[in-house]
Amino acid sequence: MAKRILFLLNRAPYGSSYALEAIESILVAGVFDQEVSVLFTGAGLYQLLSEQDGGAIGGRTVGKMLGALPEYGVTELFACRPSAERLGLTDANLCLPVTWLDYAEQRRLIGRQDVVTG
Amino acid sequence: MAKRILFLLNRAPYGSSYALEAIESILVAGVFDQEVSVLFTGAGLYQLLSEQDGGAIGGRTVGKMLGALPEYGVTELFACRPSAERLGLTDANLCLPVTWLDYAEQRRLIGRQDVVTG
Amino acid sequence: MVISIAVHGAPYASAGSRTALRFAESALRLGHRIHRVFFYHDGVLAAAGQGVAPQDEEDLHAGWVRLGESHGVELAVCIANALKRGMLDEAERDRYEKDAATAHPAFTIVGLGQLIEAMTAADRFVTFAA
Amino acid sequence: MVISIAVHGAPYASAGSRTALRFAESALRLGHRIHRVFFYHDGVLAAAGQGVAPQDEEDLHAGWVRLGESHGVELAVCIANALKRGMLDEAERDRYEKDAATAHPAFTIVGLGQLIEAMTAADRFVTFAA
Amino acid sequence: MATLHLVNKPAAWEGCHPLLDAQDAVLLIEDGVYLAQQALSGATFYALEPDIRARGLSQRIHTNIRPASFDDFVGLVEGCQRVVTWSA
Amino acid sequence: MATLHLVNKPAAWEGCHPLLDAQDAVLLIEDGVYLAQQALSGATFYALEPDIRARGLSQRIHTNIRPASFDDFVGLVEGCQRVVTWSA
Repeated sequence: MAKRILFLLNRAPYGSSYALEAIESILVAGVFDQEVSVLFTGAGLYQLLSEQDGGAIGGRTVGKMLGALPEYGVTELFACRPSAERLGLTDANLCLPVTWLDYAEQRRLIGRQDVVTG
Repeated sequence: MAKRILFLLNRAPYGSSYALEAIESILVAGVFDQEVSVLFTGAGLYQLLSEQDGGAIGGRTVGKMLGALPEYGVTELFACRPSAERLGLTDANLCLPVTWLDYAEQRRLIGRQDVVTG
Repeated sequence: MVISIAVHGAPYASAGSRTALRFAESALRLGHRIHRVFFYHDGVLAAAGQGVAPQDEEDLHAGWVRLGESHGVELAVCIANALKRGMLDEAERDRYEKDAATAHPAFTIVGLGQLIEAMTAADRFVTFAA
Repeated sequence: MVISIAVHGAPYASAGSRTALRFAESALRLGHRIHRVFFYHDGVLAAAGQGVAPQDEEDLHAGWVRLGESHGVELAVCIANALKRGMLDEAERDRYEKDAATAHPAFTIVGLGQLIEAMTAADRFVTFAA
Repeated sequence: MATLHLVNKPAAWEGCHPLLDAQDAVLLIEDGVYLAQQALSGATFYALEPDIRARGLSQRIHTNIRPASFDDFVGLVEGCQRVVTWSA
Repeated sequence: MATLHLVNKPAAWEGCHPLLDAQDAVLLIEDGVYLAQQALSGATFYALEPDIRARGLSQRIHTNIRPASFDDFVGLVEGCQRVVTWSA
C-alpha cells in the first residue's frame, strides 16, 4: 500500500549537510514506489538556484542531485510562491521546473498526506 | 599579560548544550586571571531568566551556573537593553544583576577587547 | 497505535534526541507500539558507545539503549549518515578495516529503505528535528 | 602573525569546520603561524578516526589530520566536550574502561585552560561558529 | 484535529504560521516554548510543560496556550492525521 | 579596520548590524553570503568567494559587496584588531 509522503525542504543547501542528506532519502522513497512529493519553502528554495557548484567547497552540487529526482519517479515538485517573492526568485533563476503554490494550496497539499517529514 | 576577553552569549539556554558549554569556558577564563566580561544579547538573555529548572529535562540549570561567575572572578556582566525590550524582560525577571547597555555602549565594549568569542 | 520516530539532531547539540526519547517512553507506557526509531543526520550520534555522560546530566545514550534492550524497540541508524560520522558496528568496522566498532550493539545500522518502511508500516511518523 | 582558531561545529552538520580548515591552510601558506586549533562543542567530532567520508565529498577529517601532521599545527580537543560525545584518546579509553580510542592520534585531548591559553598566546583569535 | 504541527524554535514559527488550518493543533516544544509568551492564532496551541519549566517560563505563558505533558503529546499524535515538524 | 565581523548565516545579521562601527569590516561566509544579494550598510562588506560560487550566487551579489578569497580572509584578520563571530 503506497503512502502519500511529502518532504518539506526549508533549509539552504550548503550551510549544513541537511539538504543533501534529505535529498538522498527522497530518492530512496521514489525507488520504493511511494506517492512522493516535495515542497520547497523558505531558504529551501535556494536548493533550486541554477549555477550552483558544490565543487567550489569540496562537495556535491545539491541542484544537480535534485535533477535526478524525476529519474527516481519523483515528479511532484512544489515550491512556495510567497517565499520566492520574499527571496527575489523566479522560474528563470531555478535549475528545475516546479509548480508554484500559494499558502492555501500548500495547506491542501499537506492535508492530503499520510506522512510529512524533512 | 592579562587579555581583555569578551564572551558574547546570544543563544537560548536549553535548545542545545551551547550555552552550558560556553559558561564552562567562561568560568575557566576567570580562573586564569584574564580580564573577562560577558555580554548577553538576543535569545542569550533567556539564560538569565529566574526560576529555571534544568532538572525538568534531565540537565543542569543554566541560570544557577551563571550565578557562580562572580566566585570565579567574572563580575563584568552586561546585557543588551534593546534585546530585553524586544523580549519583554526587565531586571525583575532575571536571576543575576547585569549592567544594561545600549548599542553605542556595546560598540565601545567590543572596541576595548583583545578577544571576542562565544 | 503504531508509531515510527525519526531523530535528526545530535545529543547535546540538539534537544530533539531527548524529546524523542521521552515521547517514545510515554507512548510505550500508554500501550502504543514503536515500530522503529530511525536516526538520521547527526541523530546517528546517539549510538556512540564510547561516550561518558557528565555526572550531573542525564545519560541520553543509556536511555536509548534501555529503550532498545528492555522494550525491544528497534533502534535503526542510517548507514550513509553513520559511516561519514564515524559510527560503525562490527560489520562496518571489518569492511572498512577500522580499529573499532563505535556504535553500541543495541543500535542496528541499516539502509535508507528502512526509513521509508518505517513510514509505511506505522500509523504515525513523528520527526524530531535538530 | 600568530593565530589561534576555535571550531564550534561538527563536520557535515556545520560548514564551519571546512571554512576553518581552508582559512588555516591559507594562513600557513601566507607565512603566518597557527598556535593552536581548539575544537569545542560539536567541533570535537572532527577528531573521529573511524569516519568513512563519502567518495564524492572532501574528507574533512583527513584534511585536519594533514594540517596537524604535515604542518605541525596543534589540534586540541576539549576534554569535557569530547568525553560526552564519545571522542576518546587511548589515555581516556583506559581511564573510562571503554573498548576503543575514537579520536585520531593527530588530535590531543586537553583541558579548557588550553582554550584560554590559545587566546592569550596569539595575536588573533578566530572563532568558527556552528 | 487534521494536522499536528511541532515547532521546536521561535524561528520556525514563520514557516509554520501561514500553513495552519483552523482544525490543526500546534505543539510548541524545546525552544519553541518561548513563543508561548504571546497570544498565537490560527489553530489550537499547546506547549510542552517540562520545556516550559526548564526555561523558567511557567509564569509567562499566555492564557490561550495549554500546557501539555509527554502523555498529552502522545495523545495529540494519536488524535491527528499527520505530524508536521518545523525547524529553522 | 577596528573589528572584523564574521557572519555565517542570514539570521545572524540581526545581532551584528546594530553593533557595526563605520571603521569595521564584515565578512559574509557560508550561508551568510545569501545576505550579499542586497545592499548592506554600516561598514565595509566582503563575501567569501568559494561560498558564493557553491551557492550559484555569482550573478546576484550586490555591487557594494566585494568578493574575498581565503587569502583575503587572512589579510582581513591581520588588518583588524579583533574578530567577532556572529551566529544565530
